[in-house]
Amino acid sequence: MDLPHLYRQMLRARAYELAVEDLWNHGFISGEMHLGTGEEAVAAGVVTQLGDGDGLALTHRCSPALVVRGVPLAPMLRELLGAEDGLCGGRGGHMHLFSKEHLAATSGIVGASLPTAAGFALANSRLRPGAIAVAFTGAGAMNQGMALETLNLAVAWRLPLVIICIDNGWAITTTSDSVTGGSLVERAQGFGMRAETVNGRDVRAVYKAAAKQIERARCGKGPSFLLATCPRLDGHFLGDPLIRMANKPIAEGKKVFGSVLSSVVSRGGGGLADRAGGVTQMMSVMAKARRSGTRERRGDPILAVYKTMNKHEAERDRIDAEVAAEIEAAVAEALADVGEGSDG
Amino acid sequence: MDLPHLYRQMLRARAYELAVEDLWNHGFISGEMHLGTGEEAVAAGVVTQLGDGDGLALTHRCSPALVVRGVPLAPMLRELLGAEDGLCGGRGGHMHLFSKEHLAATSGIVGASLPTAAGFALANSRLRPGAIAVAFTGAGAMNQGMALETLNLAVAWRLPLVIICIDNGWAITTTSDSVTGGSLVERAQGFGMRAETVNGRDVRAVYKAAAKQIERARCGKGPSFLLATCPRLDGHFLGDPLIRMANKPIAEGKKVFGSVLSSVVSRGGGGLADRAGGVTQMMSVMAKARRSGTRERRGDPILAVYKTMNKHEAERDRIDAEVAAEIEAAVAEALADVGEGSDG
Amino acid sequence: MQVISFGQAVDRAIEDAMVRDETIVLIGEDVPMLRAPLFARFGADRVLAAPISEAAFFGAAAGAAMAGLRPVVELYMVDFIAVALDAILNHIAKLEAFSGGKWRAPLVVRAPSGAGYGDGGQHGQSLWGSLASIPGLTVVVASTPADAYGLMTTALAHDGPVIFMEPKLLSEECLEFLGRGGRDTVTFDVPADGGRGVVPDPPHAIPFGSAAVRREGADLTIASVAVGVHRALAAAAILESDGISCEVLDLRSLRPLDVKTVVASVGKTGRLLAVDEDYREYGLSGELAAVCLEAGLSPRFDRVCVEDTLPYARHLEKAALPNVDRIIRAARELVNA
Amino acid sequence: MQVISFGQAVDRAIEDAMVRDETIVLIGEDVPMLRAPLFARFGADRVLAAPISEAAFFGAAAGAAMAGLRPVVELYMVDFIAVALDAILNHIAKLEAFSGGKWRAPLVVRAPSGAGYGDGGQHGQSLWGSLASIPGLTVVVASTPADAYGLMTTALAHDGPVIFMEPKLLSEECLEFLGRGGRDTVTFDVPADGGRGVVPDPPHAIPFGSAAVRREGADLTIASVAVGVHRALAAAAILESDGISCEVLDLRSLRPLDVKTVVASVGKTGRLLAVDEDYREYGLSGELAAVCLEAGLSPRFDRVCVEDTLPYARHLEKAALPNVDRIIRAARELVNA
Ligand SMILES: Cc1ncc(C[n+]2csc(CCOP(=O)(O)OP(=O)(O)O)c2C)c(N)n1
Ligand SMILES: Cc1ncc(C[n+]2csc(CCOP(=O)(O)OP(=O)(O)O)c2C)c(N)n1
Ligand SMILES: [Mg+2]
Ligand SMILES: [Mg+2]
Repeated sequence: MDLPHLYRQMLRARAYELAVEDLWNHGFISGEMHLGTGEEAVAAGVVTQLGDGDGLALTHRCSPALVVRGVPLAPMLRELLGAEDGLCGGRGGHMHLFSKEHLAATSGIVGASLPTAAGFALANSRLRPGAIAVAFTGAGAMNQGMALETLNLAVAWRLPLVIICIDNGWAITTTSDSVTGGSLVERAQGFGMRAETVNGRDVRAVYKAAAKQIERARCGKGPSFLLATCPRLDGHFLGDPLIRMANKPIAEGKKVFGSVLSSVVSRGGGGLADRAGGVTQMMSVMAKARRSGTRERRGDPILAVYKTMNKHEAERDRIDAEVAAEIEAAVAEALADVGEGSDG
Repeated sequence: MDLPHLYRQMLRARAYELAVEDLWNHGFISGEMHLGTGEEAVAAGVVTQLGDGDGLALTHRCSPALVVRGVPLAPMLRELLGAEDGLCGGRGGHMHLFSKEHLAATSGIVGASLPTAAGFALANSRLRPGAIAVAFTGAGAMNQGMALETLNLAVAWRLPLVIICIDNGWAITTTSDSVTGGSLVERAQGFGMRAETVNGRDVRAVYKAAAKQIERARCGKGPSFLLATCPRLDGHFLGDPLIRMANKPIAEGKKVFGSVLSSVVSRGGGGLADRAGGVTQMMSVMAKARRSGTRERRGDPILAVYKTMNKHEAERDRIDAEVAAEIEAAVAEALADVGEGSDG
Repeated sequence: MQVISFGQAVDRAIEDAMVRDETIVLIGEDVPMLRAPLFARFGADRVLAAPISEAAFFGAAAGAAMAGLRPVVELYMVDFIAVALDAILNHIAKLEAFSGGKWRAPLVVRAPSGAGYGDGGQHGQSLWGSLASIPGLTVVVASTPADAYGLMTTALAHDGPVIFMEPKLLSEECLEFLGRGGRDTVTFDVPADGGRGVVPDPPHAIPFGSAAVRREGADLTIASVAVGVHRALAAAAILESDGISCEVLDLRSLRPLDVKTVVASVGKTGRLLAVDEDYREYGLSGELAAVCLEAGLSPRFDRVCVEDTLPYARHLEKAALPNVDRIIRAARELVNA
Repeated sequence: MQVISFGQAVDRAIEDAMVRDETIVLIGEDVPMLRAPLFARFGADRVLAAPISEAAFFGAAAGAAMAGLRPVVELYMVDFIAVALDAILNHIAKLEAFSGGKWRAPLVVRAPSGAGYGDGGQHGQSLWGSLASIPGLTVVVASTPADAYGLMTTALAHDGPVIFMEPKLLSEECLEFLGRGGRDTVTFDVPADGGRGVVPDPPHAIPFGSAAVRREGADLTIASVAVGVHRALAAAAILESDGISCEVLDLRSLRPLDVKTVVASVGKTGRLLAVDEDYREYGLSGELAAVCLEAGLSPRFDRVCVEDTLPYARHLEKAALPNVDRIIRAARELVNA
């Protein structure tokens, strides 16, 4: 395990996302932009172990893994800007980033990364023995039929597949546990799949856990499932109203609560208990969002890995500088000719 | 537990299916006709416990449960005959039998009984507290996404739902275990659902196991899953080629093996091991079909319950006679005016 | 008479109906927050948060409808119907036929649709053409708050399954959530009369199968739904100054389709331009051509539709959608050629 | 030159291609038994039995195609595509567009379709209209063994996704499995030239987008695919004795559609009868109307299609399908009115 390398990759992923946030705020990026801030330890811990021919299927929250995989940054950014020389000609966009060269695909359909990666794994088992495939997925997505089916398919076909499930506690505004039965690790095991859980903020732990599963897959011992718990630092997507409300409860909250309150006091509808229950649950979701959504430094994996690099201070400083320069250059390159892709 | 009543229900289901087989052989029934012979103990053990308002969602192999539920037999048979006064006006057919009165629905789409029953359960929890819903499903169907999703949904919503999964060892020509990872009971448990297994040939065991789960559901304690192992006595559907081959290996087998053999010896294609592997696997499927598919009396649940009725010999004889008369009358009524529904 | 937003109109139609009819329940991902006023008023028993399991909760909604509830079941976007189609195509749409007419089940699918805010090709489809091809379904698409209220009200009282499509570009709430996110650095080309409008008080239901003539004209019929209606109206205003008089039809209901109104208009103008944010081939534009020919009309005909997977880049997306320029060009060719 | 069955022709095209191209694999439920000769020849590595998980194995087939294999992925029937549609609509069909043209994936979906053997409304749909509406897909439907071989061969060499529909009524193998089951007490109205036929030796590939003129005529164009083509030919033979001369087009490829051949024929006859075993509205018949109007033609037009959920009863099913009587009646009205 090359800790400085992991540190660098995490930092690259974070810096990339911060650049994206900036571009988004300036209106250069349209639609739903999901950041993977907070997931860098998982991306670095897993994706640095991939090599030639290995496949990677990702979700709407795809940037950290793509950055770590080495997909060129400026074309990715230009894709987000909608430039016709972007990674996908401006035709894919943030949820549809594809790099054939890296056998890397993303999808905006929740759950789709699993079957796609299973297909990559199948092809690899036939065409490039020893090569594997990795699916990243959110925990919410593990309630989607095609994802569940793939747990079984991968076992039945003994595919060289590693499923990395990131549990950030949320699916948009719904807390995952409120709509998920059982534990996801036991669920995967129930399909006969190897499964374990790991602290997704700890890059060394992720690296080790993933290494075992990747090794199994490479040797033809079949698929496995790794549940990485991880904070969601920036809400579901940029501009997430829950986060905005958490940050500016009065200004933003008012808008929502105005109509809620007028409904609550209307004649007709549920009894008092129902109404109280509804409002209480909403308040609790809001409170949770506030706790988790304020870039609480404690949960930030970058901070954790930064500390572990205390012994290599000089190297750390060098990496910091190099990454900053790399991202700055990528942004500059991406913005070179910006008119075209921007708003409207 | 009223054993004579259970015996009667099992016998009714069996006698109905034998009548259907006869009608099918005479060409009065078109398309795919799936018999539930061998599953009578499960149908009787579960469905006799349902009452007013309880819902029932079934598969392509639906007759035993419908017969036990008390759906009138002659209209069901007339539906199979395609008569316009059949249960569904001749418009539904064998895989689409509906009785609004019994809140009973069937579907030819594998896996669909689970979400439908979950919906029945949801409506019951709101409109008829204490009433529940039961889904029957095959084991092969438990790899279908909507079925898996429903395991989670039912737990998340704490639905009054009992899922009865019949494992007859097969999904058409595929042995269930060859494409299913893990055990289905552990799979259901992995979703946080109560689950257990029962010998589906033993009506008393089924009754008891189902009683517990039904009671839980009625009291609002949530869903459960019962895996009933059961022989498949008559192949996937009437005319199943595997069964025909098993019964007449030379005449029927020749047709298939002719083309297989010519392919096996063709130039091009897999290596010797692949070819041998393919042929070996096919032979083994065929052999299994032969073992399971020849109405092997040992596995027949009717025989088992018949024996348990030894103490009530007179009553048994009476039931035998009454059931025979009932089915005969239903067939006669169904065939009263047969021209219209028959072939073509 | 009150000016409200499109999204409010839909929500209000549901809220009003939920007060009247206790069997109406709302099912969907995130509905407690997305429909917060309803959740707060009716509680968790009637506004159910679903896991991301569209196949199961659409199937369950169908079952619940069969068993006496009237579920409104939500998709985040109609694109995602692909994972839940079986419940619609093979179950809820066929129930009435399969049961020999003895069993009907009331179910309303609320499905935001369409593009125009740069979310890429999996998040901007319309797909109403394919849905409207399915016997047993009703498919409606509103283009104004008043119609949104009126069609949703009719849907909620209907005894069979209804797909109610809600164009995202007309819904401030959708756009804010999916596109703007609190920024003032992006703009969207929102048709003013679509995004906000008067809902009559008391509001009235709109029957299925009745198109609205949004503008009368003599030279050319432009038939459309949703955002396309507003683009057509904008084009018509410009074409007027060229001396081209357009009649603009808002079909509102695709199944059943108001053939009579289409035929009457095309019979008068002799020209038909189909404007459709759904895919060009095997869809609405073709159906319009067919009903005209069936009626013995032989109009000059063209169509402005989406021809390929929608691109993400906003300038490419704009060009791919039926926009005012494309409509004007096609209209001029039809009239002048 | 050899007379073989429709099913054999499809299998043989796959078998021949599998010998040539080691990246072709077959995926589907029960394929080891359903495609026993292929399984025996190519082994379990290339003929993969799938669990009943269409969404996963269609999605996996798409992934495998992206990663270098050429999967042929089977559905038991096209009706079941509803549980796997997402892989097709939102993934495989959009890959080329989403990747900016940089990534194409070869995948063939083999989907038996259609009714005529009394299996009910969830097991007799055609659905090609909806599939053909999706940009990025190729959709083909053969009506003879020679075409089945030729179109499947082209599909297997194509670098993008192809839906290959196999009308069950033309496939002895399907019918035996699903309908007859060894009985001699049932009969099916199988078009002789569809069920068996000569496959040229060496067989040749058939390009996409090329319709076949099955019969030349002067008064009326009947355009169809699959079983409909044979029904149209039978009707044409009878209409001939009435003095009505029909041209019968077998479209073969719905996306791309051979607009040129359609327009040339309708331009000549001035009348178009669309015969479609798929649903009437928002489908093939509409698209044919549209391409004629777009070409400036104004034919007399009618359509004989499936109008509702297919009923189970064989006499009702027969009446609901485009049968010879319905075609004759419609043709007479078109010509005589
Ligand atoms: C099939 C489908 N249903 C719903 C959505 C809308 N949606 C987008 S992201 C998301 C939540 C996903 O949660 P999770 O899998 O936990 O990933 P996270 O966003 O937390 O990373 C939902 C419901 C979708 N894109 N696709
Ligand atoms: C979605 C779907 N896929 C495939 C089929 C075809 N099919 C019908 S029955 C069946 C096997 C079902 O096996 P199982 O669930 O074990 O039930 P059994 O037939 O053994 O009772 C299959 C694959 C179908 N009807 N629906
Ligand atoms: Mg999450
Ligand atoms: Mg089975």
